[in-house]
Amino acid sequence: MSATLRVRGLRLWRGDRQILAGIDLDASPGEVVALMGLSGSGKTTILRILAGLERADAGDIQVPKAGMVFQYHYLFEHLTAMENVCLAPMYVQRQTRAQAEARAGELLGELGVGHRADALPRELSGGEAQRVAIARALAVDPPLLLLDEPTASLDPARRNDLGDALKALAASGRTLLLTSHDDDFVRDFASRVVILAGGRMVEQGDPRQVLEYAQHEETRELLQVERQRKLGR
Amino acid sequence: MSATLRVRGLRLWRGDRQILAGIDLDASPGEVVALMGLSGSGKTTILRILAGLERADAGDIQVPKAGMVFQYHYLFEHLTAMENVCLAPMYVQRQTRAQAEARAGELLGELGVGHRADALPRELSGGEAQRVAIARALAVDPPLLLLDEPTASLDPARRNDLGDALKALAASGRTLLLTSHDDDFVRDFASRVVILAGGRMVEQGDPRQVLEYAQHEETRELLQVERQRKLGR
Amino acid sequence: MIRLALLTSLLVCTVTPALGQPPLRWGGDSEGGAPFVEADPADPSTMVGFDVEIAEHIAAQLGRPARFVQIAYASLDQSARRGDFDIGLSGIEDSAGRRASVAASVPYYEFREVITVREGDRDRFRSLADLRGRRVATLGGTMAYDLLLQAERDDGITAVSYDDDVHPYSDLLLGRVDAVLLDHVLAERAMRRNTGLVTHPEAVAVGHYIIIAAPEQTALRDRVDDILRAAMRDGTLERIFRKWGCWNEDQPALYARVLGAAATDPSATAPAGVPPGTVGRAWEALPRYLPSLLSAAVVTLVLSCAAMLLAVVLGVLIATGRVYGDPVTRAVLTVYVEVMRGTPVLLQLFVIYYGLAGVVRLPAFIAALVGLGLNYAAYESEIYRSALEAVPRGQLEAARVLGLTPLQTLRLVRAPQAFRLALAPMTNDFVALLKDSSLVSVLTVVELTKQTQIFATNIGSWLVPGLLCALLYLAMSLPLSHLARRLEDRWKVATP
Amino acid sequence: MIRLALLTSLLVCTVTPALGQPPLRWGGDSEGGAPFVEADPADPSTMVGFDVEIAEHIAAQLGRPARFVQIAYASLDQSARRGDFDIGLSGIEDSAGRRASVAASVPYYEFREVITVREGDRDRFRSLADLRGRRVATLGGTMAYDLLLQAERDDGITAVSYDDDVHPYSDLLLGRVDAVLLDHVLAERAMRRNTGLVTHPEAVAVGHYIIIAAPEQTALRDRVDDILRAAMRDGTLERIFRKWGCWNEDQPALYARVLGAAATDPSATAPAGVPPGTVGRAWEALPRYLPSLLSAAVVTLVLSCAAMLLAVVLGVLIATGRVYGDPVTRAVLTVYVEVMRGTPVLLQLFVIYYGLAGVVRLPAFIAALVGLGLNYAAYESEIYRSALEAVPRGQLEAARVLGLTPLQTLRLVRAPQAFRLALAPMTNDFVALLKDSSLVSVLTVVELTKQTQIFATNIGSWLVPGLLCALLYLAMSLPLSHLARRLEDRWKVATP
Ligand SMILES: Nc1ncnc2c1ncn2[C@@H]1O[C@H](COP(=O)(O)OP(=O)(O)OP(=O)(O)O)[C@@H](O)[C@H]1O
Ligand SMILES: Nc1ncnc2c1ncn2[C@@H]1O[C@H](COP(=O)(O)OP(=O)(O)OP(=O)(O)O)[C@@H](O)[C@H]1O
Ligand SMILES: [Mg+2]
Ligand SMILES: [Mg+2]
Repeated sequence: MSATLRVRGLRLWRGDRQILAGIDLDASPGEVVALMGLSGSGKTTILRILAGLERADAGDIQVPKAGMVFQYHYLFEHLTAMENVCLAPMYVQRQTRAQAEARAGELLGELGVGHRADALPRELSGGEAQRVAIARALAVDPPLLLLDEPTASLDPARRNDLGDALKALAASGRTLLLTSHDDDFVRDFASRVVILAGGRMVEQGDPRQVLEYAQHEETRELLQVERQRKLGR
Repeated sequence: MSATLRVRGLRLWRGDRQILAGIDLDASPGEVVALMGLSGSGKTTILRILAGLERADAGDIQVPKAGMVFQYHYLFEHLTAMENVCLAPMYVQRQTRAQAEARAGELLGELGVGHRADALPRELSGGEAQRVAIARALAVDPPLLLLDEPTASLDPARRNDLGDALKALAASGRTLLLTSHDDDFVRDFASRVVILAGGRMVEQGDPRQVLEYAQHEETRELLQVERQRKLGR
Repeated sequence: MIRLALLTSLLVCTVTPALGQPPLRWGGDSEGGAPFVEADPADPSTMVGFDVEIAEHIAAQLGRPARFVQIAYASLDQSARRGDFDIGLSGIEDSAGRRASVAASVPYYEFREVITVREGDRDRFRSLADLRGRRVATLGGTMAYDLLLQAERDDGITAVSYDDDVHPYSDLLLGRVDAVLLDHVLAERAMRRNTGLVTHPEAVAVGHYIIIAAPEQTALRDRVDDILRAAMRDGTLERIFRKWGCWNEDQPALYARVLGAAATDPSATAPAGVPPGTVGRAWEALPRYLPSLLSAAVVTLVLSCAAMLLAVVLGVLIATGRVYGDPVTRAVLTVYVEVMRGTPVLLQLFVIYYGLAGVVRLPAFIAALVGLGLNYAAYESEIYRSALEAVPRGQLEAARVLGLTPLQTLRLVRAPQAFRLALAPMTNDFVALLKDSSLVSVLTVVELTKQTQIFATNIGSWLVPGLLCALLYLAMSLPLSHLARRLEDRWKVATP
Repeated sequence: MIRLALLTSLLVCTVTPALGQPPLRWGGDSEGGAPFVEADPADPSTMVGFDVEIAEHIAAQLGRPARFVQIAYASLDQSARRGDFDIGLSGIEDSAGRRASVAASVPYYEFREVITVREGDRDRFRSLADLRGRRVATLGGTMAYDLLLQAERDDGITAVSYDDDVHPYSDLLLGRVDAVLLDHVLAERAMRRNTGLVTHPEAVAVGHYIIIAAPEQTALRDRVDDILRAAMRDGTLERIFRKWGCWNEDQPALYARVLGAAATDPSATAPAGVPPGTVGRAWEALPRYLPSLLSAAVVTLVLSCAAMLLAVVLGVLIATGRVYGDPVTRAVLTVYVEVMRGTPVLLQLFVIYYGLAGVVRLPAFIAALVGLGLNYAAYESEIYRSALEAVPRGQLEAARVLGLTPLQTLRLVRAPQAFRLALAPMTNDFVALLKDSSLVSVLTVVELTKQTQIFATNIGSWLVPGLLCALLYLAMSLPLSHLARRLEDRWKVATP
């Protein structure tokens, strides 16, 4: 299976609300694609469908094996940070404990939570947990990585570290699809941005282009372009 | 008890890590104070201590009755959004169900989740849950409101709506203390920013002042000032 | 002087048999006692009684030595079928059911089922119909018990079954029952033993004693019939029954009927007073026992529900105390839980019913309810405590910062979420309690298991009563399991 | 002819008493049987036996009419203390314990405890020491049982206690036990009843029958002593015992000792063969019963642990099948759970032990283990299923996107988190199983409860055995509860 993602005509209803009204989406190795859209517009839902956790009502999906970072970290509550990161490498990839721990130590260190390796999830701060969850997903090194709001709990410094790490991953041939509410982050690190509204993709392209000169009413509303103008930013 | 917050010499260890190394903090009615700091710097811990959920090892605290919005929303899992918001007004403030629901409906509407009033927490998107949690805290209208990363899962539009709502609250005599990683939000809506680093307050003042012309090395690192310069923002 | 006659007959049976003839093994229950079969008090290795003399007379006529085999009364039919003995006689009652399962002789004695009451009730209670709403005792597994079960439906009495023929009469004197129905032989024995009782001479029904053999032993049975008929004609039976004080005017009439009837038609000698098949195979007995089993099941259900209610209420209180209480409260409650949970409930029931009798005399049902409730409360409280402690801390913190009191938090947030976790173990306990409630039969409460035992003892087989009992328990637990599963499914939606 | 003598003595006691004298209520157990006390088969309202004649002789000498009161053998002491009768005699054995709790007469009969074995073992088993590793039977609650308990420690035999004196001998013939120790009166009665047995004449120990009265009735006791001594002198006792075939050369020697001893020193007549206090108050009996109670507790513990292990393993499999299985598997497992949980475990034990006997003949212990295990598996599986389903969905989704197989997810993520929720209900069940395991005594497995019953029957009181039994159960369950609570506390840290 190639690492290329291809989605056509994805539709989903919840009760009588149509959440997804026909989504077309492509992503190739080397790309960092950012999904943006109002809260509740279906970003998480798309990622969950791609990860195989939810079924769409209609649509055509071609998706490589995907790893995922959840909006709420979902760390294994009974395991330490280190154990969380090592679990899949040891049991799915059959690495030795030593191998897995070495790599996990590296990842946790890169993301700035190496000093919390022995903490249980409930002993971690919000941002720490988020970063451990990212490390857990990176540890299995999947061809497609789905990240749901990975920057939500990160301070600007951690955000940039993460952005650099993701860019490097893409450069090494992985495909990355993430959601974010942070236009600065998207502008700095995404290779393409996709704007969702009303269950549809309304606009996509180079982040600088799309975010600075939003064409569509929905995009402008999402980004509060008028307000920002007004405030002189 | 006045709505004024006064904290002196707050200290806290966890094991042999000193999380808080002497925090002094004041906030008066009408203020929107934003706490900023690296992930893991102790912001959530301070709010939890002020809310009475955690005990400091040392320090002097004068705190009015406080409401709190958690970094992870902690909505009551067995109740709908509406019931979550109505619970405290009905049982703590002894409002009738009709009264409580009317006010809850207003709040949910203002925050843009009125259409999800009958959903259970697990049926809400991240941003929706966050907003319901904010509505729940606002419904009891406490003199001091603590908000832990209230903007984390919100899109720019919702973020501005929330900012406006908080400003209005402060104007009506409430004290607001929030944490955030979003310098834009802090700049736009906070009346004062407090920068934490190494368990201490390193800087505070008007957000535009502090965030644009950061004096301290830690603040500059937090805000990635050099990098932003380099990128020309 | 009667002993002399007995010795004579003993001599007869040990002297006459031809050498080399196999002994005639005859089965009877020496616990049945006089005047049927009983170990001779002067020489317990030999038996005395009219059935003994009849057996020995038959053996002598067959030219075989007699050898006694002790068989429990309730097992006589099965033992006959297994061939544990050649012929059985021990006051065995004639019935169509018995005739269908073993080879049965002609009747050799006719008895009357008679009602015994306290002297003061002599005029009030003359028939079963007079005893509506009253408790009437008898020996289980007899025709009399079948009659009482019929009377339960027809006359609205309550049948009480005993395992011996002494306690029905002693409990009658004590007022625990209001009448006893038993055959006149046993009734007369009791009248001699007790004063203050009176037996109405009228027969409620009439029955007969017969001799049984394995079903295939029809040839032997026919020889026995011939010998019995000869003994009726030549006065041997009369002599024996006179000796044991059991001769009366009913017997010549019976003998005339037996001698007159065609030897090839045993049904002509079937008992008169009882509808055919009343004592007999389990399935046939079922309709008669079903009402009492069903009402025993109701006792079980009501007792279990009430005890569970008590256990749940107490369990919630204990769990709350252990989660929210101060250290002293917690220690006390922990001790309660460990002691109640760790020691046998049977013992606790005894303490409550008998041990506390000096302080408070609880009725048996209440004692049973309280005992089971207090015991199960310990188990429930552990389930609730654990479930309460499993509710995520964030939920409690959210309640706290909203200003809910601990009690409100418990009621509105913690308990509802904990209940979901507690539901399956609770259902387990309720289902187990249904069965555990059978322990209260030690406090004289008759519930489903006890009633099943009575049924089984009376028909002499466990198969059908056991099956039925299991089905009834199942019928009680299934709706409960179903309800619990539906509740769980509903709540599953709320799992984050 | 003996009956004539009896009638004479009956006449004596009903004719001689002065009018207006209160009757002498004398207590005995007619179930004890001949030659002690037994209902007259010819007239069950009167009692016959040597104890009867002695009682009536005493009544006659006191100038009071005799009235018999039926008292269960095991309750004679308590009834004496309560004053249910004036004097009690029914083959009551002398012991220091008894002397301490009731007023006791001088001994009036000396018996020998003798060993009976199968004829083939006549030379192998001559003493208790020869019976090392063998099972030796006796009647519970007697001096013989105390001797056997001593021999358990001294000679390494196994004591087997029966509730009557018939089955020890029948089981001896069947090979279920290898010897019976009982007094020579009962042994002789048994020898007459059974062939193929042989009794060694040597006395293992010597004991005495006495008459008891309420502790405060010392005046009456002294009168009884005087009457007994006179009856020893004038040959009345000899005549009675000769009539009942119980006279032997031990008695004149006993009488000489009694008549020679100071009337004021009852201890001089204490039994010779038994150390003082061996039969007696419960606390004194405790040290002798403790070893067998402890080993019964070990049976309970081993059985419960093994059955719980089986239940846990099966329960995990069933729960897994119900959570992960296809609809058919789920339906089948649901039926299993509902049926096993919904029907009485007693019935299931019967089916496994007796019902399956045609297919596979399981040893009692294995059948008990399997029966309890299969039953509890149904309960455990419900607990696990519910706990598995309570694990937050996010945890499972995280495992799935990491590529863990369902089985790995179950093993590494779901089960560890579910176990925490299941721990308290599981502990409940284990503690309950400890007690429930007593049901297996129906399969002839002797565990703690059964052994307690034996103890209680033997000493005639439930108080101490019940207390001890409760303590032993508690001692088994407390460490378990403690462990479970510590595990829970450890895991509580991980609650989000
Ligand atoms: N289990 C569910 N049942 C019903 N509605 C649901 C369920 N899960 C999600 N929804 C609804 O579907 C819509 C899309 O949700 P989704 O989580 O994909 O939004 P999102 O774009 O990720 O929003 P956010 O930025 O707030 O995370 C929301 O309105 C949400 O309330
Ligand atoms: N229960 C606990 N046990 C041990 N350490 C803890 C515990 N809770 C928090 N900590 C540690 O205390 C430090 C401060 O945590 P806190 O949650 O206050 O950080 P924060 O500033 O809110 O970070 P973030 O921006 O990531 O939410 C972190 O390093 C965290 O790992
Ligand atoms: Mg989302
Ligand atoms: Mg935080």
